Amino acid sequence: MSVILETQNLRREFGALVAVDDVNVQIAGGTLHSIIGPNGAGKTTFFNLVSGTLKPTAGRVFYKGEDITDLPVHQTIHRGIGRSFQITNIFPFLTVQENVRLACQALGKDSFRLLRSHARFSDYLERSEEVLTRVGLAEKAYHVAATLPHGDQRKLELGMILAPDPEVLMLDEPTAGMAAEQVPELMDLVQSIQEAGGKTVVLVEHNMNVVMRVSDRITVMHQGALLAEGAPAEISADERVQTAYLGELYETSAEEEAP
Amino acid sequence: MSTETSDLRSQTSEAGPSKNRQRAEWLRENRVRVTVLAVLVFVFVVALLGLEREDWFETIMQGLSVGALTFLVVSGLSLIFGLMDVFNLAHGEFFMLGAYLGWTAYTRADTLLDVAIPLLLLAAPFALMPLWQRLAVSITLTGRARKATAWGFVIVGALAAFFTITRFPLVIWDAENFALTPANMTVQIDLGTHAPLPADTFSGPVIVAVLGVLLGGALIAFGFGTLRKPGTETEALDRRNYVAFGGLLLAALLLHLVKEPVNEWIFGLSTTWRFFLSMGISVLLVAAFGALVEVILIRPLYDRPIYQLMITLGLGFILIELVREVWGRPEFTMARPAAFAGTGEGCPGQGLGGFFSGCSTVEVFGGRLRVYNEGFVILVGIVVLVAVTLLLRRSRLGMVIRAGVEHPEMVEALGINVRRVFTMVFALGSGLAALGGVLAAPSIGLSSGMGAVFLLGAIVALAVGGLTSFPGAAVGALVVGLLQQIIIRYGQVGIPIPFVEEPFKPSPTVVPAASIVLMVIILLVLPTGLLGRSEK
Amino acid sequence: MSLLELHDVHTFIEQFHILEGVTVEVPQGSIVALLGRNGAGKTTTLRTVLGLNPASSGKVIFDGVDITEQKSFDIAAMGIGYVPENRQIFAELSVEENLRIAERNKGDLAGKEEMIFGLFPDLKRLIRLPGTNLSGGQQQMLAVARALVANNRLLLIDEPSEGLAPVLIEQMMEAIRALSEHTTVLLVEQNFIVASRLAQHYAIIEEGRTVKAGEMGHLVEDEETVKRYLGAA
Amino acid sequence: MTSTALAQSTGLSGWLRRRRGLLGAIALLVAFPFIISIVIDGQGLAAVVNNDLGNARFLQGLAIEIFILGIYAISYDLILGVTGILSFGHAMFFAVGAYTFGIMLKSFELAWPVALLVVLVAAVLQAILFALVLPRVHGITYALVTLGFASVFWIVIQSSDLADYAGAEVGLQGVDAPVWFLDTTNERFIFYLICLAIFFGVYVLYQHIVDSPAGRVFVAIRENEDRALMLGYNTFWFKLLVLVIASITAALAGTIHTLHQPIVTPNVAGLFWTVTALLIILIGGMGTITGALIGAAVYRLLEYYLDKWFAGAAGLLIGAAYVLLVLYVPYGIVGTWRAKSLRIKEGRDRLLKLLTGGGGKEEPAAKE
Repeated sequence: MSVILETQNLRREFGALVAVDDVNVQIAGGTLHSIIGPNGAGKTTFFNLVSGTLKPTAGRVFYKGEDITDLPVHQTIHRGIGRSFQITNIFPFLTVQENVRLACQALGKDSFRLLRSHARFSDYLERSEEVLTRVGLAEKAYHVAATLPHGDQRKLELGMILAPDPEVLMLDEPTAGMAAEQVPELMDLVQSIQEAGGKTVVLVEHNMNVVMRVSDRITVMHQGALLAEGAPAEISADERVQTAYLGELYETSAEEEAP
Repeated sequence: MSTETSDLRSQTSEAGPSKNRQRAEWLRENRVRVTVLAVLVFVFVVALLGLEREDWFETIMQGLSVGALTFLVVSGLSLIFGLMDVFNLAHGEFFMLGAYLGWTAYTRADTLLDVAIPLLLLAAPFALMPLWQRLAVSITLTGRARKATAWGFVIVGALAAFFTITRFPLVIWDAENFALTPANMTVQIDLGTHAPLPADTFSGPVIVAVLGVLLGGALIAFGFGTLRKPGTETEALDRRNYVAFGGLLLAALLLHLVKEPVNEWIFGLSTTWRFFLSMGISVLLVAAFGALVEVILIRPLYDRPIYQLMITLGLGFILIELVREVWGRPEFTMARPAAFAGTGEGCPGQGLGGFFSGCSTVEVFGGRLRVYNEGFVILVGIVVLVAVTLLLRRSRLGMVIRAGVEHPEMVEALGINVRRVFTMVFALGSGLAALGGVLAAPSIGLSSGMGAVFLLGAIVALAVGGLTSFPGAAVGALVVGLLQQIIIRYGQVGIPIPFVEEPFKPSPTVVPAASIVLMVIILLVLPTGLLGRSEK
Repeated sequence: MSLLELHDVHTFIEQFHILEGVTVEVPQGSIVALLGRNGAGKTTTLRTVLGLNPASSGKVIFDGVDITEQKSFDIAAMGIGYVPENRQIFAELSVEENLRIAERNKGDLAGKEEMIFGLFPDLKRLIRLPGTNLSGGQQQMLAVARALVANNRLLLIDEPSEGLAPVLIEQMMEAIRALSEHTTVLLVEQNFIVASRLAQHYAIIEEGRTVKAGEMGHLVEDEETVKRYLGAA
Repeated sequence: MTSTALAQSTGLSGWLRRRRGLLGAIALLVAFPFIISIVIDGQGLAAVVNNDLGNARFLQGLAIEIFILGIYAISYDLILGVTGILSFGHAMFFAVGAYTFGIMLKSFELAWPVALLVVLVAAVLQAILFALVLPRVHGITYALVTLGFASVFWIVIQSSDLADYAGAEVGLQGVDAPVWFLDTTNERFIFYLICLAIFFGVYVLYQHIVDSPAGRVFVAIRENEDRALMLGYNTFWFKLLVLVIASITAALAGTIHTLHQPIVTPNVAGLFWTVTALLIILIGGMGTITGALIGAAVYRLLEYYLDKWFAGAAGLLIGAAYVLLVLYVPYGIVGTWRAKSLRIKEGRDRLLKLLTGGGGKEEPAAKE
């Protein structure tokens, strides 16, 4: 598989704090690549750097060999990178369908049409219905988004990324706050989307179990730096990951420094 | 819901970056800021050096004077915005209200005393609010009917109060002539357009008027008590309520008894002391009014900031109309207190010591300065700057304010009633604006448009200095004051332009425009102003 | 006897229904850990107790008094200390002022100085520095210290270990354990190991609901539950 | 919702049916001067066409003022209510149209279509000026900057240097009607009809704009601009588009104002004129478009009658009404009415569900 997304020495500082510390990651096209790590590991910052919502202090991001580091956010979407947010980020007072329809319309050429009713652009309507069916929200298409239960809002968010049919989907904790029962369902959905469309999925997760089953490859971050990378089996066997992840690291280091 | 962007990894190394590196880093982060400040200082210095020496000295002092007045308005605006995120568009009108109240206290203290009596009586029943709330529980109506009944009580009470207040024994008021308010009449008598009235034009039993006003107040208070949602806990009715009620009644009675001697005493004072007295009265009254505004109008809208902006806009409009109703539309002036108005023998005074010569003007470095404008006003500005800075830096209230600017919720979580602090800050800001109003009145006169003019200057100063920064407010006010005076001065002497014979003379109308242009430029370069913190 | 009880608490933030039935009991003198995944509603639960995000229905009872509809500052003044997520140190204030602002009566700080500086000796050295100059770990200590200044009977501590270096986590745990001898603690903690070693009781929150609660000892043995809800182990 | 409405109505008859309220209003307003002439003035139908003095003529003038206010307010609603841009410089949009048109006619003696063209260019340029600062400043700071722009214009237009053109503090006076059908004094009824046509033309246009793909993006920007950006919309261009449309519309209102009023005072560039627009859309309901029209009518009539009945105290009463509106009816007339009808509809749906006894599972989980 060719590398579709790549970071070189990506670094981001907030004042004295180094949130992302010279991270090099290569993500192969058509795979489901997860980035995991405990709270405060810098996953979301890294994610924001790659998707262009934050600008790095140093380092570059490449998409299909092209340097996209300085590209404005709205253009990365046009290149085919869609991203979701850890905190639900939707248009709360618009209907579910309108949320997705806006996402469909974004990549068309009709957004500056002023005089025809949006309802006459049936392509977007059809596409949004298709997407809503895919994520299982078709029956709630005319509900106001804010009135949906939390789990459905996460699905809507996923739908909004799917709508323009991007090549790379970047998902930041898509299951945050969802019930344990719903998690496998959503992960299956993500996996099926990835496999059916041959898409690349970059998944940031906090919960290791969620990603073990569906990932092709896993990157582990800890304290802003890259800790390990490999196939799920390698990762779960890696002792450093286990300790870092489970928070036992402090015991060893405390012992080292304590005497 | 944690966002990892805010995670701060601890550093086990304690030494931290060295002083030099810190300074270098600070410079790097603030290079735009430093450059802008440098350019600004450079432009000012060049502009001033282009003038003759006596001109530039005068210009600086006049700039400081205007800056001091602007600062008084802008300091309140800045405190309020910094702490509560409320942009008070009525702040200029508080300034105006301060000037009008100050004028009344200065030239017509008797009217103020007169009006205070019925107002105290009207306020007294509100001290018994818990009682009204308890009584209101017996009204079993709910929903809209309850609201309508409540407002009905308020309206009936207001009518009763209105008709009895106009029957009140006022020294200066022709009770037959409702078209003119007492204040308006005093203005006209003062201007000589209305004949002075004989004392006590009132006829009829005082007791009716007193009871009528009390009844009116009680009905209004009861109405508001009814507006409260049934079922919510009522405040406790304790001794304090009765003490407050009795105190207000007693105060009204006392005031009535001592009115004559107090009047005599006030009018016996020199105008200088009367001026200081009126400053105090005006500040207190407007501060109390500000607190009332915060509680009634601003507080219900904390979660709707745009509406807050709109309501202060509407409030400003109301205040202008109110002033026009109460004091009349024509502009009038306020006499300078005697200490700053001396002329004749030995005047103008010479040198810095001349400020104490009792002359209205002094000559310093060949420039002619007005003692009131370029001496007293600047002095008050500096005193307020120092006082507020001390309040912010040294007192517990200041500590809470500084903390509240940053994390109001955390302050609340420490058990501090942030809302009450908000009210106090709003009152403080209003009082400072009123102080500015009284100070400005002797030099710019009184008109219902004076607030809007100063608000524009204050907004510019605030935006230039940084919206939430108190030192920024001072710097911004200074910049605006100096810029305005420099341009006015150049409007007189003209700017020599190479190869053009006639020097360019900016017309006075462009003065405010220039400061606005400066504001736009600075905001475009530094969206947070000269000293503002970057957005949270 | 329970010092704090939440009964079927529902909370909205703007139009979003965040808590949809949280029930938690915090026995006097114990440490209770709120567990659950990111976005489950743990932080909101603490904020609801303090009235920062008031509950729209349900009951919050502190020491036998219904505080559901009370104002935040009144609730806090009843003796609840709060260590928020992100610490919320007042950057403009010095360390000393950060502590002094938490005084409810004059002299609170003087009386507690020994205890506070005993727990966090670093702070004594930094007392004149403005809050903005502290490192993450020092800020966390200051945040905890600030909650100790007044005489609080209950501490709400949100993610004390987040973003801390291992040594500091250890120190923080020591501190929490020490102060829990005098006060009751309701703790939100992502790091299960930390939580399991500190707390005697737990409640798992998921999608804004309490799904499981009980004694920590049982949970540690119940690998299935830990794996299912917390994703660790 | 819109898609179902669309399904049942294509072609002319469908259009007529959907627009029956609007068509009825237009018909009523066309007939309005005649009705007044007959019922109140006791004059015949010819009196209206002959431009005779009387209530009919006076009320037409009042209606034209409402149309001007309505067009002006609708453009502000697009900026503030629909797109959520907090601009406090809207009076400038109006005043630039009013002054430019007047000065072009009077001082430069241009033909009126050319003058209109100049107004158009000026409107587009100032919209670009307002948009240029958008990427730098947001929220209240943007409000202050735009307030600054408008204040500079307000000051400049009053300066004595430009007195020959703009008439300094007095304002622009003596602009003669350039052509017979734009003559409000001698051909009041024709002018009334033209203003009526423009008014409803703008209204229908704006409804279409808000309903168009671009209009949906405007709403999206108001709801959550960051998200709109993350969907791939370059929101700057959309906001520029909004400002250009609103600027042209407001300038058009200013142009009619110049034709209708004997004097264009500098007040139309001042902060209070922006507040008027704000007040109107607040009365009508922000972001509803229709609200701007209803608000304009309510505002102007209220102002007129309060002035008539209470003379001096009118300003105070308007201010008080404004404050009460902000506190108690924040969604305005149309907004409150829509919310009510929505609740009524919801209730009806629930009732139907209860009666048919099915479909309970779609209800959000029962909350006891």
